[in-house]
Amino acid sequence: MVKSDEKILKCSGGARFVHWSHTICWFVMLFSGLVLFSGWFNWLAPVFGGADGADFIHKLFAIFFIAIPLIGLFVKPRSFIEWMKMAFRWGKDEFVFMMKFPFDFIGFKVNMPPQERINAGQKINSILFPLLGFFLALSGTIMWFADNFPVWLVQLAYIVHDCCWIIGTAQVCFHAYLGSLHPGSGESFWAMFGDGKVRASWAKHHHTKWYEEVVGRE
Amino acid sequence: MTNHWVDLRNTDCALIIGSNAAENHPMAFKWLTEAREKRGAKIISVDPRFTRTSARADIYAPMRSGTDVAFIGGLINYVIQNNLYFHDYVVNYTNAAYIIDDGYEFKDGLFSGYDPEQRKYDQKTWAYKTDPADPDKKPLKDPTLQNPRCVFQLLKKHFERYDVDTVCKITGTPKDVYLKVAETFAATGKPDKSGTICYAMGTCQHSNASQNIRAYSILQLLLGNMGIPGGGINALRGESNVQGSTDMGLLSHLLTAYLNAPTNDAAYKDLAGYIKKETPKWGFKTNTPKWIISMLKAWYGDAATKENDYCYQYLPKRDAKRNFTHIGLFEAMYEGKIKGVLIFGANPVVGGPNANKEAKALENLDWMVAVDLWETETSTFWSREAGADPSKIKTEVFFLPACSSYEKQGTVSNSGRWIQFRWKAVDPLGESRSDLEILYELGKRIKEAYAGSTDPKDKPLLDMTWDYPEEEEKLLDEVQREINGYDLTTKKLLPKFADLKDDGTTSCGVWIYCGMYTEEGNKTQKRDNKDTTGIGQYPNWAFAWPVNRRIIYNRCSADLSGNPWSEAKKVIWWDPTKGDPAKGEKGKWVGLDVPDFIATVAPSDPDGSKPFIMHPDGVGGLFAKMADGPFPEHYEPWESPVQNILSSIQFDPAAKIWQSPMNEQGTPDKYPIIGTTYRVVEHWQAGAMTRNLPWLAELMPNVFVEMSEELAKEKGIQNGDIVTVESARGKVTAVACVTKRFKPFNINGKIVHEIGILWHYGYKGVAVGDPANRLTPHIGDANSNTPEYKAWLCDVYKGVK
Amino acid sequence: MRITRREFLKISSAAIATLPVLGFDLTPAMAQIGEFRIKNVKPVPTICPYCGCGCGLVVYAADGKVIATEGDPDHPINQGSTCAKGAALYQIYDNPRRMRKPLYRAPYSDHWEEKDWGWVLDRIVEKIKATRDKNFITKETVKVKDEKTGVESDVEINVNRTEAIATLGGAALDNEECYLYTKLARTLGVVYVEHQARL
Amino acid sequence: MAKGYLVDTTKCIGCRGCVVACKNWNQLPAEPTGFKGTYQTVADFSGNTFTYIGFNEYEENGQLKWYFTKRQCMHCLDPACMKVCPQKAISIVDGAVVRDYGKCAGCQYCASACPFHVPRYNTKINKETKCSMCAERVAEGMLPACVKACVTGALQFGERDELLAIAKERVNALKAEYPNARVYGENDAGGTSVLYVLADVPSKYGLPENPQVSALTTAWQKYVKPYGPWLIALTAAGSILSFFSTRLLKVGQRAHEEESLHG
Repeated sequence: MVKSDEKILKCSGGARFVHWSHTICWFVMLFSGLVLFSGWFNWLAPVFGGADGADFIHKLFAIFFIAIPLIGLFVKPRSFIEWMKMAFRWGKDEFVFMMKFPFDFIGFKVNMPPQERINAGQKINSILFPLLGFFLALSGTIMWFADNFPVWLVQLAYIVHDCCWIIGTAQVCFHAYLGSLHPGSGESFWAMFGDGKVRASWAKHHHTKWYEEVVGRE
Repeated sequence: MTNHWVDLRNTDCALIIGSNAAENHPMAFKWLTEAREKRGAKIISVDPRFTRTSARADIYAPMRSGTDVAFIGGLINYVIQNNLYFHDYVVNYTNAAYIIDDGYEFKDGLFSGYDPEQRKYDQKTWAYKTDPADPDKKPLKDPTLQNPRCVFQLLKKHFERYDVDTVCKITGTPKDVYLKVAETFAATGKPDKSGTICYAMGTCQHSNASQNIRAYSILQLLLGNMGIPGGGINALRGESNVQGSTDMGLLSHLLTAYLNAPTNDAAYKDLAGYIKKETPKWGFKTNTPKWIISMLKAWYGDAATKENDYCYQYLPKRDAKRNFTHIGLFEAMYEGKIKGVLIFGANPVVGGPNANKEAKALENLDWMVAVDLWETETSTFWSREAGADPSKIKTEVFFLPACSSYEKQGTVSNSGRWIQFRWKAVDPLGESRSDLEILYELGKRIKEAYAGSTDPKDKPLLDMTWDYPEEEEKLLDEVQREINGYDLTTKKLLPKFADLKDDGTTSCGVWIYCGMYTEEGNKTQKRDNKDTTGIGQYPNWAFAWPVNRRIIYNRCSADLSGNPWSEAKKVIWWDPTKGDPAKGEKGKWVGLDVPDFIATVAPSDPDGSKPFIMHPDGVGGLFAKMADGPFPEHYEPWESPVQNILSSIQFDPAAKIWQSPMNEQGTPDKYPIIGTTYRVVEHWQAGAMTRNLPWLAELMPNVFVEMSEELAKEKGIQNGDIVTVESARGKVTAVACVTKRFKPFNINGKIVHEIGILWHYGYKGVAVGDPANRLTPHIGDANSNTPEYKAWLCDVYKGVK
Repeated sequence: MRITRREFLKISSAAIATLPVLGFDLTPAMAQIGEFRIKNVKPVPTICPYCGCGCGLVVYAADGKVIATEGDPDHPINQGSTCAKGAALYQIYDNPRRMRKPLYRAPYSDHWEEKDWGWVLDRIVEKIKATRDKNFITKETVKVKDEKTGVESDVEINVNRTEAIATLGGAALDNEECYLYTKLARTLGVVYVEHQARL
Repeated sequence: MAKGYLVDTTKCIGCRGCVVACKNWNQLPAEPTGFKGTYQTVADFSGNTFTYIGFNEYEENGQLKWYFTKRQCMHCLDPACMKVCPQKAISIVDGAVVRDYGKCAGCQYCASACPFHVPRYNTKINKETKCSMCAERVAEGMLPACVKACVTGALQFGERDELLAIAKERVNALKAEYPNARVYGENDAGGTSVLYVLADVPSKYGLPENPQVSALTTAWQKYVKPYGPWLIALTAAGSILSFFSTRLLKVGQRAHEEESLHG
């Protein structure tokens, strides 16, 4: 029996490392990328040592961006597979959660169906980010080594790259907000930020299925 | 070149044969393009394959390698049969009217006087007929050209056999194309039209090369194209100073300025004998004594006196019976007779014929000195990289780093005989030195080594003038002055070669260069680029030998009365108002060039209409003594896949055949394909000067062999495949360039394939590849011994075997 | 954005001058914008070392280094133009493959040794002298046939030659160099004097 | 009035003097190549190759044709590269489309936008590179390096209008012999400062018949770039809205009270 203020592990050290290092990559690349994206953001350029520097930093972090998940995948392939399995495991609870979510989003009290270790919204996030990351990396590589690819592919890569980062960044807005400032998310945020653990009582409320799995039915 | 580069813009038709001018002499195309733009000139490209020149030509005529005499012979016949020749010019300015000795005849490919054992002609019967009663032995002439024994009729008869059908059967040229060429070029026989023949190594590198050029001259004389703007026969020369180096006499049979080198023939026993043998009775060459004595005075200074024949005996006399030319040299080296060699910027392991043999010959040397900017295949012939075993090669090799053309100063003579000064821009790289300094140092040290010797054989070295100033700039200046020559009584520089004397009071290293550096200054440095003539002569740019004349034989541009044949093609003319009556002059030759004539000899004077003053007859030789006949005759190359259909004589009867090891003759059953070699614009000669430059290596990185799609299909070769070309003498691996631009030839009903391979490559440099000359034979032209690089037999197959 | 060339040059150099915050060096970019590096450099005229056209080229050199080469616009033959070879003149000088020191390969050795000029020249002269002295023909007797009588007789003539030494090359040398070369070779008694004009 | 080049392919002898002169002036290193069965050993532009000669051979009615095409930046009158460049590093200077290397970030957008696919990436300096019509030479009164090098006058430099007139005259003269002769670049790709005199259709010279900015690039430039980022703004706004509505407007505050206390 777990006490309500006892803590249980939600995010492993590896996951936390990948999450935060990727977060850093994302923002560095977002801002350096903005310099490359449009002259509107030229005021950002001096931060990186000019547009050139922005290009350099962007490519440098792109290497980390690609390497970090690959290393994670290499070191702990099973946890990745489990994560993915979970993300793609959708049942009635998940759909109901998503349907009720907009009300929750603007602050109505709604009774959410029980969720797994990650809720349906987080599942979407878990699917979307690896997918976008993959396409960003792929299109980025094509753009980086453009001379080695057919022109149409490079042209397509630009569209893909831009769509991906735009969608991704939009999603980041939600994710960041929901994961930190949105009521009830603080626990998870601090877990991700700190030792990865959440209070059992919080878990029971927010991720009932997972809680039950870990702690057992009461 | 009888004319010069810029003069090409004055032409109405350019026949480019044996040359790929667009690649190897792009400036020819600069001016031909202008001629086409401005005057509607036609450009004809005759070549075994469609080249970059052909791409810009109005007519492209394919021609099998080694059939130039047939091709031009057919044009000569066309011009005569259709009365397209320039009648007045031919009658008066050539030996067409001269009557030939009764003993002369031509039968089945052989001229009279042939000795099959010696493979030599006795040329006695190739002479003008004279009236026995005439004490001057003046040749008999028939200005009507009707006498069947006159040169014109003999010429006509000789070339009658070269009818269009026969010619096309030999050359493989489609008949309609051939006729178009004939019609277009023959149109220049009009007085107001000029046609030029541009040729290069495609003409010269054959066993009957000299006769190829003879054929060009005959055609040009018939059309009246010699000595006029936009005319002439123009050898497009391949090296920046091959003209100058030849002027300086770097050939076994020459001294400076085309004075023949003496041999051990008894006629050359002493100076008097030399002068007697070398001085004709008429013409400008009657000045030969002045030239040779002035040269000896330049070389041996005060030691050269009238009493000692001006040191004439110091000159080496080669064995008249042996061959000292390039092939002969390497044959002797192969036999171990040559112990040491000094090589100045040459690379025979890539550029020499039968390169395998020439590389092998180098192993027999005791020592070699190589002076170059780069390591070459020749200077490293002993290395493992070359495929040799260094531990078995005794040769001591010295490599002296030479500096490049803009790290020193000096002059070079271009193909149009312009002697141009090159200024120094930077100091020599590293420890490299100019060849001038190296030669000076060598000479100085040799003289020191022999100092005090009393052996008569060393006397020439002790007497040789070599007291030049050591400082680079002064050394060059002094050598230039010596080349130009001095009046030794006043110590003043001579203004022109007409001032040379045969009494030892003048010195002149190279008589044709006299006038390049006078008391007025160094004329090779002149840079006034205003064209005061309107025909692009640029008389105040640099100095052209002889006497700054830009168009040789320009007396031909005026008629018998001294007026230009046409306003459009005028160069010089007789002006009766310009003479100085005080000196008894009736007038003067004036015009757009320095007259190639005695300026004050009036057209009405005796010999006033003999325009070829360098020739003993004063007229152009349609009939002329050559080793292999007075008229050009077609013979097949040494290696040919077909029989000669014009006569039973297959091969040039006077060409020297070397019966020696490593020089097998290939037969058509084993080697059915004609092979030829050539160059590309991106590389130069044996390649050291370009294969070492990354920008040029990038453009032409590998050796390739061009072949027709038909041959490639037959041999299962795809474009870009690695293939092997094999001849009786060696093998070469190259990349296949399968192209529409090469087509099989239909030779008298038989399909004959030809391939072409670049010869620039070797294993040293950025761009590397096999030297194509491993395939070529040691066989030379009957007159000049220039190797037959351009037509030999081979086979080609896919892959490396 | 349409500006004049001169303005453009100013603007771009100003753009380059902005200080990089993170200290990335932008100088390679400057080289690419093509500052007019031959400004105030006097061109030295020369003649192309390749084919026989005799085109004029100019060399821009400063501080003992070649900085550019191109065609000589004043030259009547090429009027500033160059083919691929003439255009590559620059790399004859700026080239690590150029030989900078005299080298010597001893008999049976498989490598070069660097030597100084004095040593190689003396050694070459030694070789020339030894070979010449050992293989010199001073006189020869040849047969002469009297044209009138047909009688053959012997005549002794001075031939002063050595057939053991040969010289090759020279078409890439200057006239003055060729002149000293021919004078020295003939006076040594060398008859195997050949060069590219034969080929 | 602006400057331009005229490339008269009927005068070009394919000597590649222009190619080396370009490398010489721009101090561009050689790149490793190999002979693959065509004289066009330098097959395409690269970060170190601003110009090259295309070699194309044809046989028609027994007549051989060997076309040489000097390729370089076309210097469009309305350059796509200039439009897509986020750094505004590309500008038109007296007809020449010139890149300011101080601004170029090496993002390579221009390369894919170019209807002739001319700009290429130079890894060493991390910039897109291409022909600048030798802006710095022209500013000093010299000819562009390639034009100066041209042996036969196939390359001419001058005012575009005048060159266009010359080109048209030349094409008229060629028409009799070459019915397909035409001027290329007058209106192609919206007009280019580099004009060609062609004796045959452009494709035979390796030139695009109908050079256009690709639809992908247009879509990207016209829609994705200007409108896409609004999505971010939208989500950010949504999040802010949620923040306010959940916290400040206190809608359903009680529901989360419990957790908030813990949070």
